[in-house]
Amino acid sequence: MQRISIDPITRLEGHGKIEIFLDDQGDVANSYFQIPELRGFERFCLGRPVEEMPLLTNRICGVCPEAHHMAAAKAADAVYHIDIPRTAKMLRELLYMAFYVTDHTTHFYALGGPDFVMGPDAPVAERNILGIIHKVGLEIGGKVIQARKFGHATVEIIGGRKVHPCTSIPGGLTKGITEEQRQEIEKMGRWAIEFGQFSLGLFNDIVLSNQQYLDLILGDIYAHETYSIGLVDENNKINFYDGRVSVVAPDGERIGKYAPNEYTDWIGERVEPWSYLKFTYLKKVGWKGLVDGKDSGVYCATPLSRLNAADGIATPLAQEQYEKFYATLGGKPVHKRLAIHWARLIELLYAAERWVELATDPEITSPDFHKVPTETPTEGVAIVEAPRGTLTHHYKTDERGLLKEVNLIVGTTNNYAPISMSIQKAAKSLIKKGKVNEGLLNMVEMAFRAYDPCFGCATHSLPGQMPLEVTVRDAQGNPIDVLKQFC
Amino acid sequence: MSANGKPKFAMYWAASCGGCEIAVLNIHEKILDVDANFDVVFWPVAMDAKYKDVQAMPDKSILLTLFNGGIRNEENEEIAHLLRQKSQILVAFGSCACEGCIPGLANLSSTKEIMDSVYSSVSTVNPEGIRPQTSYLMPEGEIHIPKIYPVLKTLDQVVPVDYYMPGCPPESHQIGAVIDLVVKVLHGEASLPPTGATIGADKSTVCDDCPRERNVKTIKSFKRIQDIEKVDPNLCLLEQGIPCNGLATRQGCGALCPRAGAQCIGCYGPAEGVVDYGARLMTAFASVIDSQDPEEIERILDTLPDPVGQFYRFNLAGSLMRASRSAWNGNGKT
Amino acid sequence: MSENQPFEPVIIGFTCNWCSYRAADLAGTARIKYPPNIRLVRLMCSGRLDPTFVMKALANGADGVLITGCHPGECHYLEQNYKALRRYYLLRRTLAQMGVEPGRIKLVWASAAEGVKLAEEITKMVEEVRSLGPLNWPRWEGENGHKAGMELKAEEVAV
Amino acid sequence: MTTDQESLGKERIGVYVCHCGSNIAGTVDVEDVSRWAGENLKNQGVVVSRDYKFMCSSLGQELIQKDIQELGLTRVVVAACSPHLHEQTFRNAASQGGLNPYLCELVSIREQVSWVHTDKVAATAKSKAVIAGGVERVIHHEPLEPLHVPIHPASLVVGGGIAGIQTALELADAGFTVYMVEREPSIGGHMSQFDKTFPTLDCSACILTPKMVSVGTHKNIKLFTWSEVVRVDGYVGNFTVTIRKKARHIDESLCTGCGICQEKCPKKVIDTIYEAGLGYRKAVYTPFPQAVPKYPVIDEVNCTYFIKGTCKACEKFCPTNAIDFNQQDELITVQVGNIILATGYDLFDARRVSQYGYGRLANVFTSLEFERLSNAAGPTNGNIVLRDGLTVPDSVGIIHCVGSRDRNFNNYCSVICCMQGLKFAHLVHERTGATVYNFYIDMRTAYKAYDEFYQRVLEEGTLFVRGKVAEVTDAARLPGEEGKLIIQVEDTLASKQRRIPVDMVILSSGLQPRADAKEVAHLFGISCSADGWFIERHPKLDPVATMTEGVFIAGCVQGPKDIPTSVAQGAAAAARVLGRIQQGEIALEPVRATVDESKCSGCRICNNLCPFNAIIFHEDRMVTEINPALCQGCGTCVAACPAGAISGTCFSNEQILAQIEGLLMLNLDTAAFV
Repeated sequence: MQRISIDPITRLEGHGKIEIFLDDQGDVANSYFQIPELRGFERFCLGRPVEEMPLLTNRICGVCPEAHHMAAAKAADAVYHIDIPRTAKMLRELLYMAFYVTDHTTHFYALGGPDFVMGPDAPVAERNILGIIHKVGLEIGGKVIQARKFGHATVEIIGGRKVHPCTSIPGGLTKGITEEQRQEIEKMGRWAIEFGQFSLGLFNDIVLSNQQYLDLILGDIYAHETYSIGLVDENNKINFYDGRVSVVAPDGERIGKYAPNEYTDWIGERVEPWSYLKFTYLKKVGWKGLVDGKDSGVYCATPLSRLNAADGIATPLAQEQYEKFYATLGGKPVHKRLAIHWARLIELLYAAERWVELATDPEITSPDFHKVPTETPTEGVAIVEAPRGTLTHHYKTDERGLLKEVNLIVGTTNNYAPISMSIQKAAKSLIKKGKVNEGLLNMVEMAFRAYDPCFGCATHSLPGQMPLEVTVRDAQGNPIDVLKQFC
Repeated sequence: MSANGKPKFAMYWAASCGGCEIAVLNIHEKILDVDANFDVVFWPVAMDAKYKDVQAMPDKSILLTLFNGGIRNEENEEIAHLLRQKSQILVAFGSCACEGCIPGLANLSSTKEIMDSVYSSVSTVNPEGIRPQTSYLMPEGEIHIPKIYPVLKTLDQVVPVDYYMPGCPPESHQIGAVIDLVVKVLHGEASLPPTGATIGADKSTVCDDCPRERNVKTIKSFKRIQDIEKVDPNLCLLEQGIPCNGLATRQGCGALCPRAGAQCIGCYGPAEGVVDYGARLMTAFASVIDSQDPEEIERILDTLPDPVGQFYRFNLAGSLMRASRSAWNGNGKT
Repeated sequence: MSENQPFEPVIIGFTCNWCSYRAADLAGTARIKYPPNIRLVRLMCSGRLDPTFVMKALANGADGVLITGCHPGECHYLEQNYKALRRYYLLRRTLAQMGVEPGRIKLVWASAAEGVKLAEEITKMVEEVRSLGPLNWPRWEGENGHKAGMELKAEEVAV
Repeated sequence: MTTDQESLGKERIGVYVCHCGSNIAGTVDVEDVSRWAGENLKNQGVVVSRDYKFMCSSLGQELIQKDIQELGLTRVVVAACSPHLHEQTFRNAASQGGLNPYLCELVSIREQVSWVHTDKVAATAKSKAVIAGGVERVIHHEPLEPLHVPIHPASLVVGGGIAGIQTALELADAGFTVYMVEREPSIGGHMSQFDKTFPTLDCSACILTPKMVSVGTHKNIKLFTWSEVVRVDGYVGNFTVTIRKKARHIDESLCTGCGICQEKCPKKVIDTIYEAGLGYRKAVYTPFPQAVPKYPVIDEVNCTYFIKGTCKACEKFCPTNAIDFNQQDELITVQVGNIILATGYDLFDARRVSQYGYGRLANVFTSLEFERLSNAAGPTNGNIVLRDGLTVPDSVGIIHCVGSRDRNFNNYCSVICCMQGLKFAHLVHERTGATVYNFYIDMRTAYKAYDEFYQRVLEEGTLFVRGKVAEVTDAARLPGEEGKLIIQVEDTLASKQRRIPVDMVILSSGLQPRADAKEVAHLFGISCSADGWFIERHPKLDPVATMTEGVFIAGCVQGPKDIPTSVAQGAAAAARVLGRIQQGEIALEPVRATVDESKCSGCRICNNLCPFNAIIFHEDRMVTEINPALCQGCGTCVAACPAGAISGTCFSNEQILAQIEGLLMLNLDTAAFV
């Protein structure tokens, strides 16, 4: 039997590994996407005081520490059964919106975007942020850097630090913001809205107006009929910081919404002996393996699935885009994976709008940013939407607030199954009779990157990039063909 | 020196969160200085290069390598040895490489305990108690995942390190400063610090940069930050009972957390010349306890519920003890 | 250590120059016997005791550490032994979390006149640690260590 | 720590293992140890390792000096006896050889190995470990110079009893200024209350008063009575002492000591101090006629004016208008180079031994009461009578060891009680002819002419009963006991219980530390033993010095003793101080802590750690500094500094960590195979 192994160049950190097995006809028999690393936060956080979780879990991922900071802080609030002051909620969400803009910017322009902006056929070496700058002009590079700067600046003002914020504690925050800071934040937010619109414009001009790309998006290779989940507010509008998780079937029917503390009724995790990462699935539907359809518990938690799972967006500009999105892609739900890039930009715009909403709320500068917990700490669950998927933190503590049990389901874990499926699908469609199509890597990688998989979160290695190398080996395992591709 | 005559630069991450890489990106325009002065030969996160290419390089052909992330498995260690061999200057970049950082807390538990927590969690459906295997035979053939070390190691525990750059992550302005220095050195305008030195940080501790007013310290109990009605924004946090690690933590961040009303958690590691970070904090905290009565002292210490977590949050892997007994017991020396 | 040998614990003792070290001298001049398993380090005062020393001892292969000082109220430096006391309590808690039994870290007050008491306490502790068994903390230096060479030497004399 | 690596192997170290005759060699295979060090410590820089019969002998020392010169040794490790015995010896040897003395380390394989262990193999292995520790440590030693501190020629004497008086006079006669501080209105102490002194029976006043007078009139002595030391700053050679001069309400510049005020004062007060409660004084008083200084004191607690606001009789009659009711306490600071504490003792309170009935049974007297009774200048003009002031006793019982040698009270022997008891027996016999019984546990009459006195009292016919008195009671059981005090005792010589009726019982009470001894010790930065006597630097070899440089002790403050010994100690202390003053400066061990200001963050953790106030915080620069002269070198701040900014000479982290490393080079069991 012939074996193809697609190893990231980063194999040596063991950040991700793909094994493809061919049958005797040389067609794909099976493929395995392995995550070979584990850190064990769930274990070594035990015994720590719960108020440290927002600081400890930051270090799960340096790309989205804000997501863990928020989830941990909210879970700690829940552990103390405390409803934090409105100002505190708003400050946290404001920080989170600024982070969203930064993170989606980074992904679209540095990671995912280049595929489109530069075109799938562009030389690999150019398919990066510098490539974009060269193509679209330095002005855009400046904008991207500016967006990240503004995002980080806002995160630092509220969170105390650019990376790994430190101000969220049980009951609220350690500090508020002054009027001067508020004005600065508002200014940056308004700029972010323009930037969001600009980015969507760019996507429109370069991608949507290009039939080749459109076909790529609408093509079948990247289609998966899975469930979609995402956090929504009481009006079923998208929300990143708070709310209930809406679960929508492949046919678009909402089969339910669950509150954070109900997550174990809905979500199950499956252990495979060949990977350190667990596969999540919808318990109510059940695990049927890596397959599509209404009967398979496989679900997605991505910008796309968040749009699918919601009834709309609460901010006007983003809502416009939301409608255009479904109009263009033929109604809800959308299952074309590459549409995630577009959805991401719509989320970016929403985050920017929400940023300004919060920054202009009269109560945002109130000194009422913390409330002392009075109840005995016990157990708490919190959910936020990390850019890469629904993030759940679940803590149990003793009466002193020391952790007895910690369970984390991080964004990318939700998508482990669909990513594996996308990879397998791409492989199957491109490997026939032992002949490996040149486009394989490109396709696999694009499928892969659409999810913006953050194995920093999932396995705690560096997220985003997945430079790939395929080695095609004969039965003896000797390489007969080497294809490589890097982002 | 490479074809374009520029010295070679490499940046690499082992078991890390990626924050260090983000911190480097956050130097914004300065990244262009790197591009202008160096030939970046290996930086997986940013560009195309292969392990094979590095292997092919002559020894010591890379001038500067920034290595972030701890040593969690044999693959991390293998790369560390390779880059040591190929680099003239190897920098332990960031808390993970310097002292193990938060993931180093895993050294309080055995691999089995970690597996049990992860693969039997409340949301895991795993009646057969399946655990990942380093090699597993599928119908189609055998597939492998790397073995995890029972104890996470710092970079200098596997290879000699020339410089240490602490921080979780190192602050961007410090990274900028170091790049400026290296560029100066390249142009012969400055000379390198002595081997083994800590760079991108200062000699003293966070208190040196902390604007909070401080007095002779005596406290009757430690306080959890969330339990304080109104934290005095201008007074030393420790004097308010909040276990702030700033006293013992190397100066370099500019006291970001204390300025933001949060206690320093120690990500910059020990001050210059300190052998064991936790020991320094231990004696400092013990020194402010205002009692000579054994019972009362014990009562006061009860208000500090997690000493190891408090004192070794970032430093356990780099400390004298390195790991708890349960971590190495059984599997013994790593 | 070899299988057929009984376990002989090694204990590092920290003594105060003014009381316990003199007590040790007194035990000597009075020819009071105690087990050879203890090796003493002289400090000027128990207040000089840095937890680093204790952890260094354990990490370098000691099975236990005995900290000694003047009786409360009798400190040559007035009250520094109370400072040692506080550190000791905190250190013991920290080490316990790392899996080091409290019985391996003892604090004993012994005045310059208490040679007998010191000898008794040492004997007691040696037996206590013996019953706890070897600590065998891994000799980490071996890996990165500039002390590797020295460790080798130790092995050489061992055979 | 790269510095370690640099120094490693760079030093040239000599190791010298001493046999100490058979003291060490008897239990430790010295040759093997020396050979081992030479072969196995090469990495550490050992270039020569020798053993020798007696390293401390001049030949042994020359051996070391020769190697230093010929082999160019840069470090020396001697394995012999305790540093407390010979550290100085070998440091001198090293410097004779041209090496800085502090580059020599003495490790103890005698007191800590050969003398306390029996298993030769284990002892040999341990010696190797101890030497390895010393070698690792000495690598990190640095050349040091002792600290030189100038000595201020003036001295402070606290306590005006006979010991203090002796010290003050010795110093003053030598031509140096002395400040004497006495708490009571007059100097003289307990001795001034006695009638006769044993064994010579010369009159206490006759020998004491002249000394008191010369103290009062000496040009070099500044006397502060009715005063107390309230604060001591500084350090050896340069103390700043603050004295509170309590208001006397007498203007000393005007008072002639005529005594009219005392006559006219309407307020009689029971004199519990000088007269031991047997007599009266006035509210304005001098404790006794020969008081020095002669000025009286108005006792605010009892003075009618201070109570009622009227009277002022004394003021009306004072011929020199010396009375000053508005006089306030004064704070005076003086500079001194040395301090001598001679604050004496308190008499054991006989009430605590309730079975002896003192305070309950009228005719039970304490020794001090008897001293006053028998004193010609006392309340009864020297007539020995019962409480009624008339009746002369026919029989008197004297009980020894009251409150001493008794686990219920004080375990120690008060030294003076036996002789005191004998003196009382003699006086009673001489003055009343009464039958005298002495009840003793052991008769302790050491020292010159003491036992002769015992013989004399025996010959006088005093009856001695060996046994501890069980109780003194007035409950008569047998005929002839009515109206008497019955002493119940087991006569251990006749081994039978006896009941002895007497008219008067004298309790020869023991001595105990001053009630405020601990506070005083703290004030002067010295330490008390568990029972409260001040601790001398060495019980045999240095009885008048303390662990604190520049502070000396003399007399009973150091432990119970009689007058001759107190006087001897007073003189001895003076001699020690004079030596210092003559040298003009003192060399101190350079065991000190220093702050690296570039590392100090000004966190102030160390600021409350130094009992000697050596740690100063500079608000302006936000850094801490240590005054090397105040620093006593305990190292507490070194261990406490979270930034590792404080380092301590002679006991640096590097030195101690290296020593631990060396000590653990060998495991006991592995070493056993050597």
